Amino acid sequence: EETVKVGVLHSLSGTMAISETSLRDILLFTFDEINAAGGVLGKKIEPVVVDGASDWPTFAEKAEQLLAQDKVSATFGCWTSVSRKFVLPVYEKYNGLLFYPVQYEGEELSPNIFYTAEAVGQQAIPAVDYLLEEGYKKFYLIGTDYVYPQTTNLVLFEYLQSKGIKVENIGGGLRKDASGEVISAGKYTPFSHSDYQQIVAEIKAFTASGDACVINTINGDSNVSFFKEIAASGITADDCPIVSFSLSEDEFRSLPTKDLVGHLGCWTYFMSLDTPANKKFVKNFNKWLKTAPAGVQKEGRVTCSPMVLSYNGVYLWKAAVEKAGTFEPEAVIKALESGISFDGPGGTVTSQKNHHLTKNVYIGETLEDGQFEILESYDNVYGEPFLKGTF
Amino acid sequence: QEDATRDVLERLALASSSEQSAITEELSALGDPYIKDFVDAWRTGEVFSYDVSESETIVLRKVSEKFRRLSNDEIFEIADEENDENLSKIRPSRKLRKVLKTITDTIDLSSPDPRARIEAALKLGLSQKTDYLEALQSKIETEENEKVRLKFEEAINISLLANAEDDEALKHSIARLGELASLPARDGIIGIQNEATESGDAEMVAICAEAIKDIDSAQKTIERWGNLVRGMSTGSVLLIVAFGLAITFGLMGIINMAHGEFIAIGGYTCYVVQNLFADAFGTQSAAYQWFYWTAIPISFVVAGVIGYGLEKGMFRFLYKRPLESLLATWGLSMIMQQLFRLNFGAANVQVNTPDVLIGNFEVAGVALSYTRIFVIGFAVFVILMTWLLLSKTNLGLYIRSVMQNRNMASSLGIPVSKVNSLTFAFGCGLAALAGAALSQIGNVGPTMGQTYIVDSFMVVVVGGVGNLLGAGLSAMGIGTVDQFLQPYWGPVMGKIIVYFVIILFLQWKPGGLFPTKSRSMDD
Amino acid sequence: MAHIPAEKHTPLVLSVEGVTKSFDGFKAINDLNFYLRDGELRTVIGPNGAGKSTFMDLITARTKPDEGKINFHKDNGEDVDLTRVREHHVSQLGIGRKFQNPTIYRSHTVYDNLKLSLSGKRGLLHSLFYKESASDREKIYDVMETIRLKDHAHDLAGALSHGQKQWLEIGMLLAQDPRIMLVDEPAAGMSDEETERTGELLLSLEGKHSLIVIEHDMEFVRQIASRVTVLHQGHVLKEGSFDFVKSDPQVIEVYLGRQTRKH
Amino acid sequence: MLLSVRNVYAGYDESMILKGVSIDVPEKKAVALLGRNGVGKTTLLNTILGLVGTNSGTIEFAGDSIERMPSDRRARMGIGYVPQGRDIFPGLTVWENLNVSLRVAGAKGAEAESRLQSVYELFPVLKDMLKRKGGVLSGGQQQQLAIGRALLLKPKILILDEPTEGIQPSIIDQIEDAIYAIRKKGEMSVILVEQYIDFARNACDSFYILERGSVVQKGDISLLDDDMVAKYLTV
Amino acid sequence: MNLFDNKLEARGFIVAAIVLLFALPMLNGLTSPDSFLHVSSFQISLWGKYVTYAILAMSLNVLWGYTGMLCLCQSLFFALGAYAFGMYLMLHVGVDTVYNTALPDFMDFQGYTELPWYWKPFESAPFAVLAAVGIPGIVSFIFGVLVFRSRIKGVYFSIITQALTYALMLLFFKNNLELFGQSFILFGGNNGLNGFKEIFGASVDSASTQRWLFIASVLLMLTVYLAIAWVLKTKFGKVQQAIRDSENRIRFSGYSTTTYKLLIFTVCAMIAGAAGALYVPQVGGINANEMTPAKSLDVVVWVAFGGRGTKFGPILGAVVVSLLKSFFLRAAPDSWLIILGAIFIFTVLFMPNGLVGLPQQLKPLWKRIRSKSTTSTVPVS
Ligand SMILES: Nc1ncnc2c1ncn2[C@@H]1O[C@H](COP(=O)(O)OP(=O)(O)OP(=O)(O)O)[C@@H](O)[C@H]1O
Ligand SMILES: Nc1ncnc2c1ncn2[C@@H]1O[C@H](COP(=O)(O)OP(=O)(O)OP(=O)(O)O)[C@@H](O)[C@H]1O
Ligand SMILES: NC(N)=O
Ligand SMILES: [Mg+2]
Ligand SMILES: [Mg+2]
Repeated sequence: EETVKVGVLHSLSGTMAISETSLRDILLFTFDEINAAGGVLGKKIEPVVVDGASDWPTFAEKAEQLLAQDKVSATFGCWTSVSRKFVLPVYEKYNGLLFYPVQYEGEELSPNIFYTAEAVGQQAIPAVDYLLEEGYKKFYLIGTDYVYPQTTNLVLFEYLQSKGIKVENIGGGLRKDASGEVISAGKYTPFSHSDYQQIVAEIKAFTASGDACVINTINGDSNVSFFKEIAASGITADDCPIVSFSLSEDEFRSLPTKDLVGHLGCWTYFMSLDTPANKKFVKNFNKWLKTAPAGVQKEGRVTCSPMVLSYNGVYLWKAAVEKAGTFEPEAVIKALESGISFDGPGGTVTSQKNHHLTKNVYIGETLEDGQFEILESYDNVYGEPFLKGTF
Repeated sequence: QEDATRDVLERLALASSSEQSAITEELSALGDPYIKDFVDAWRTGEVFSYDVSESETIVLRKVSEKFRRLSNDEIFEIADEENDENLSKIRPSRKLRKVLKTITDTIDLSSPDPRARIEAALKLGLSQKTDYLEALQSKIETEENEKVRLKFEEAINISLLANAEDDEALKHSIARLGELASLPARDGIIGIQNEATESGDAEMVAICAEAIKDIDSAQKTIERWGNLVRGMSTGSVLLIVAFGLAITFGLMGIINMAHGEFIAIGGYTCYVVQNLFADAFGTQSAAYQWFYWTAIPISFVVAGVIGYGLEKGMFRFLYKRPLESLLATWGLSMIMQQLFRLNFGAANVQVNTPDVLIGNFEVAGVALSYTRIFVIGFAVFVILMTWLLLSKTNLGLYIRSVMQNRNMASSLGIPVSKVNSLTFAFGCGLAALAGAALSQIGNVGPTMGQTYIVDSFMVVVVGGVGNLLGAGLSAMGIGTVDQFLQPYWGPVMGKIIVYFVIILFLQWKPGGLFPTKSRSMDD
Repeated sequence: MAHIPAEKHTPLVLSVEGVTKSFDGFKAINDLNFYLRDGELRTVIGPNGAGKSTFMDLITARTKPDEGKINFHKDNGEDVDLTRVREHHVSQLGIGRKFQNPTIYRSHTVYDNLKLSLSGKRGLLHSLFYKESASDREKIYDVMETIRLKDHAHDLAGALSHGQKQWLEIGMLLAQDPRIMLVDEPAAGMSDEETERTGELLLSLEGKHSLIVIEHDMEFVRQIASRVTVLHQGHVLKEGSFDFVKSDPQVIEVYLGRQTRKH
Repeated sequence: MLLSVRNVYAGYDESMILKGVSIDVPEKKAVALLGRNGVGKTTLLNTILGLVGTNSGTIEFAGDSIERMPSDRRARMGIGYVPQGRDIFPGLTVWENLNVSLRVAGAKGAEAESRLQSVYELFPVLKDMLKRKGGVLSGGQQQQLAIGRALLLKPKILILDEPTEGIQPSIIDQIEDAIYAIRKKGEMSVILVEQYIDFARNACDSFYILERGSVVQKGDISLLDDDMVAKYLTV
Repeated sequence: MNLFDNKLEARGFIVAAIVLLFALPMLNGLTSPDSFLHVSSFQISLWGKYVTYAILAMSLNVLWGYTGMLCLCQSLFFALGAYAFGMYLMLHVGVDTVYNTALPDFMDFQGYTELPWYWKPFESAPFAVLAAVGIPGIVSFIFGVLVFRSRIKGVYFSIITQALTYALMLLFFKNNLELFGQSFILFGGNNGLNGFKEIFGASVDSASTQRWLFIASVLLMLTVYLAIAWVLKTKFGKVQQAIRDSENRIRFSGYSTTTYKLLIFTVCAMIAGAAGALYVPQVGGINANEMTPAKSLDVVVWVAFGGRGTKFGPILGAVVVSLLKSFFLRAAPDSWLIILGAIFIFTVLFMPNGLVGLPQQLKPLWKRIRSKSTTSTVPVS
């Protein structure tokens, strides 16, 4: 039987395994689903799974191996921006095709990558709009010290000012270059930072006079320490909501959700979306888990935006391949650029010429069971990677 | 009265959002403490609507695993909670919650808990609404607790910042807020100062500046004490992690690269025990609250037994080749990490905080959470336990002799291999205790231990390898320096500076605080 | 008590003046004065814990004194304060030492142990570009002959017996050929006959080198000693000829005891 | 026979040091083990203790065959060892060094006190230094500590590897007296390795001479004459 | 002076040199991709990377294996070299089509329009090459003076070097350094430096560039090997080993161990830096992840696995562990950690001298098998 090889390039070990393993799982599910329905152009998808091991040179090496040795037609992978930056030249060199599913800072456009991910305009901006509407006047910015939070916060810094928020009401600190221009806004901690006592004390002081909220771009396991400290300090969602951009249902599995009740999230998909498409998707995934291969965790699983964007990526690729009539990346990219739609679990997504997707954006409030209650939605938001300097 | 309240609440819970505002008016008139109780339950998902029939829907409240009807507290049997089509969880909308919050805050002004009174007063003051100002002014008359009175006064004055009758009153309020060192008032005063600057009211500007200065200087003091307290808490985390290392590494000379994984064993043990308790007693039961206290000794034993086995099966062969133990433990660490992933999933798992550890303790503006206080106490306990073991028991004496000279110890009749196994097991047990403690302040996952390892190694060397008292002092020192640097340099630069300070410290004391004295040539 | 020796045949090489050293309040060396002449062989005895080894530690800069001066008088008349230099510098000045417990380079061969000890430059470049000369080799073989480890020339020093290690360390001292030799208990672990040979060896070095020898073996001390210093509680208790100190009642009390052992 | 070593072969890694050594130590007797540097005396003692493994041969102690036992069991059966090079525990205080023996021997209360007293009598300096770390003692003090520590065990057999090394003359005399007294009272057997022939002569009942890993002479101590010394113990 | 211990080593060296310097590059450049003899560019750059790892391992081995200093910051020096050269590469990416600026993208993100002064020198290739060796050299020298002068050694040395790595890692993860109220842009933070285009005017990605980089790496490795072999034969090598055995003692023989250690430490750091400089264009990027303490421990593991204190062991260790890891990352993505971990433990327990010790270790076994087979043919008399 004829097959078509696709690559799965995620970290299954190391620090990023916490997040990325779920994406491997959903991809395997998607391939099985497509294969059961007859495959793509009559060929079954044969995934080649490699472990990027949370190590960026390894990502580059494995990407090259997928392209040079396995000759995969497309790759689905990467979580961190740095891993994407490391594999980008490889995809350009071999003229391959990579689907990237995780919210990111933008400011990039490779002809060989499709960003199914949320751009800043599809997450941070709508979330801030919502908070402004709710009447919040003070914004504390905190994040992990790397490019996604830094860039996002810089964009938000400009955006908030354009909305009339005074600089002194943007918390977390500013850094200026020699010419006095702000080059970084917000408070930053390194990856895996675990001691938030000091920062939470600062936030508490910041919120003392009310009407304050926190924009959280902390990534990874630091969130646990952060929210435990927040909860212990007595800051509640009613006093000061925290809106997080890197916490989805999947991360909630390891967080004390009781402490997070009422805090906010913003994504282009929530598991709690009450649509037939989503219901079916969740049901099928759960069914698949029962027969999933060894290594896939079977209990207590949820779905979340990065997973769904991975899922969408595969279906968009399938549609594009079918439209192009070939697996050749170049033709597939052309097809995608022409605008292909897919009715995914989070609503319809449409590929854009600029390699991003138009999709619905939702604001949600955390519930104690680790789900979001949807408070607001914005339909068909255009994916724009270059926002900095536009406000 | 409560019946009336319940009735209103039931209507509110079932009302559509457009009807709700009218009902909340009713509710605020009632002012019954039960409202607060119910609103909390409502917010945290313990309230359900139930369709008794096509036309009749009632509200149920889940109280310790049982459904009770809101209107009359009758127990209502629900056979299959999961799949009952008539049952659905309801929750207040964000908007409604905000409204309810002010209602409950007003109620809280009469709460028996002084802390609740204080918080409510400040909230209401910050809202700067005249209705609440009146409520506050009437309450302050009857308030007996001096501390609470001050807070009420603060709240009133904050409210007056917007509602003062004339400039004189306003100035008075500002000055008073300065005296009270009211941080919540700071933004408001700044606002007034800005306006005054624009309108050229120099006196007002000066009064504001004075008040802000007072507030800031009080805040500085709080910060300094806060740093000290937080430093101790940071230090005790390092210490707990370091103690296991001080045993396996400081005493036994085994560079145990898998120490972090033994910490994770502690974390995962808590997780497993928590789940067992949840299965056996249900998460709402009183017995469930005991899961954590049960898990602590179990984690020690589990890691100890695993450590014992590993020593017997592996490290035993490596004492003559201590450097090789690095490679072996590295391999072990890789294996254990992946086994955690395969067993518990790659994602971190969640260990709950027992109710007694929820919340914080505040003295003079310096707050420390109960979990942190627990960790400090736990660190003291671990030090004591280790110290007692090493200095007061036969085993302790044997451990120290074996670690100094294996051959000689055995020539004197000390059962060396048993002592080795027990020591290693003890070190692993301590690591797991650290993991159990960390589960309360951080995450539990395959790599949870790694975060602390580098810092803990520093604690061990700054203290003097093999010196427990030194480890204690250095942990506190490092923690405190770290917390004092953070406000000025931020968490990252603060940490970097701590490392360089340590390097410089070792310049001065290359063997740590308490170096091992020896005249021997080869150390 | 100590005094500059009356006979002024040779100049001083070492003067230790008013040196005190305490450890955690315990005075191991207490106001010690000590002078050594060029070419002199001085024997130091004293009870266990009298401070003899500590005295050598002070001279070799292994330990810094709390008080006092230790001056090394170079040939050119210059003085070097040994309390202000580092160990390797002391050695380079020409002060060599055999330690009480044999300390050798365990994973080097006997040959290499001696090679590393050979007198000469110690710099980085020197050791990178050092070429073993015939005379160096000859010297090493001579030493090995003397210490009777020729058969073990290419054995690892770590695998020698205790006595052999003692010998090797003496050999290292010989190879280094220093101006002052500090010899801490050379005869320990040696048979009577070997002890005597060691004594002869040391005597043969007298004149060419200045030596300070610590020993507890009275027979050996008698053999080599012209001048004996007795240390007690970090201070010079007696100094003089062997017979003089041997019959001193104080020395007998604190050190020699009943002296029933006949040889 | 309290201890009998039969035809033992032992050594390190590749080199065989002991080549068929047999020695016997009767109850309550002191045996001198003599020989030049490097003939294998220490190796033999280490073999008896189990610190060096045997390749072949048997070692019997108090009727049990012990050559496969771990060292600590041998020690607890009643072998006390004072190794060459004074292996005290440098990081433990003098008191702790001594206490290790008392704990192992299970000596408590008055019994412990009396054992300690006899050690302090022999080595008064130890009593003054109980709080000091073993590692900072002078060489001779360490040696005294090592002997004291072994005596506290009250072993059936005391093995001494050049115990007089580094010790001041007056105390050597006392050690000699002590061994003499032990023998007299029949408290324990002794194996003594010595270079000091006179000391060995005074302290022991019989002797063995080792040469290149084999026993070449043995007998009653009175048979150890100057000829024999000249032949086997000088170079 | 003969640099090699025996004929086998000499022959092995020459064969390795010919294969690595000529045969492999030729099979890559001169055969058609379809030929079964063809060595793909992917393989060349992969092996080029392993060779730089091997050099890194060799430098650690000099410190740990021969001088007894278990240095846990060796990959820091490697990364510093990589960063220094990476900065040069970063400044030669040309004008980006997306941003229309020649500045590195992370500078553009943060609104920089001009290259900061401390980046400027790295536009020059010779300077960058010098810096790749010199910066690790300077850092290690300063750190070494502090550490060795105060006689920090043993585990203290290991841990303090780990702290240095960790501190600099934290620094390099930062995007900006705030000093004196001003912000200085650093080296790309978590994203690090990547997306290179040109090296000395040639395309980084082209097969021929990769080939030349491979050859340069191999040359460096062979040179370092010879240098180590030479030093081991000198008195310097003996002093080095004496420091390992008893540093305190050799001071009394007149050697200034501080100076010796400082030189060794600095030179090893420079070697690591040079390896890092060769690594970065072959991998395509560098970020602070290469400075995590775990990376330095990886190097320790390579050395221990291959055989500490042997000339060939570190090379073998680095290459074999990397190969195994690379293989299992794909073949067993879910369980490679377990497999590799088990291999390490097996090695420790059953191969005390590491991989290089294996033949020696198997010799008696081989002899026994052979003697058994011979005795069985000889009738018992
Ligand atoms: N570092 C130290 N700390 C504490 N006490 C010390 C230290 N070094 C030496 N001492 C003490 O100083 C005294 C002198 O020791 P030293 O080794 O100099 O004696 P010694 O004369 O050489 O004795 P021996 O004849 O036994 O070798 C001893 O009591 C010893 O315990
Ligand atoms: N650890 C070791 N490894 C290899 N060989 C050793 C080792 N220890 C001792 N030897 C060798 O074994 C032989 C006997 O050594 P041993 O220590 O038993 O001698 P000894 O009779 O006690 O000598 P001494 O009187 O000098 O103490 C010596 O030749 C020595 O080189
Ligand atoms: N793109 C991110 N979240 O790194
Ligand atoms: Mg001494
Ligand atoms: Mg011996």
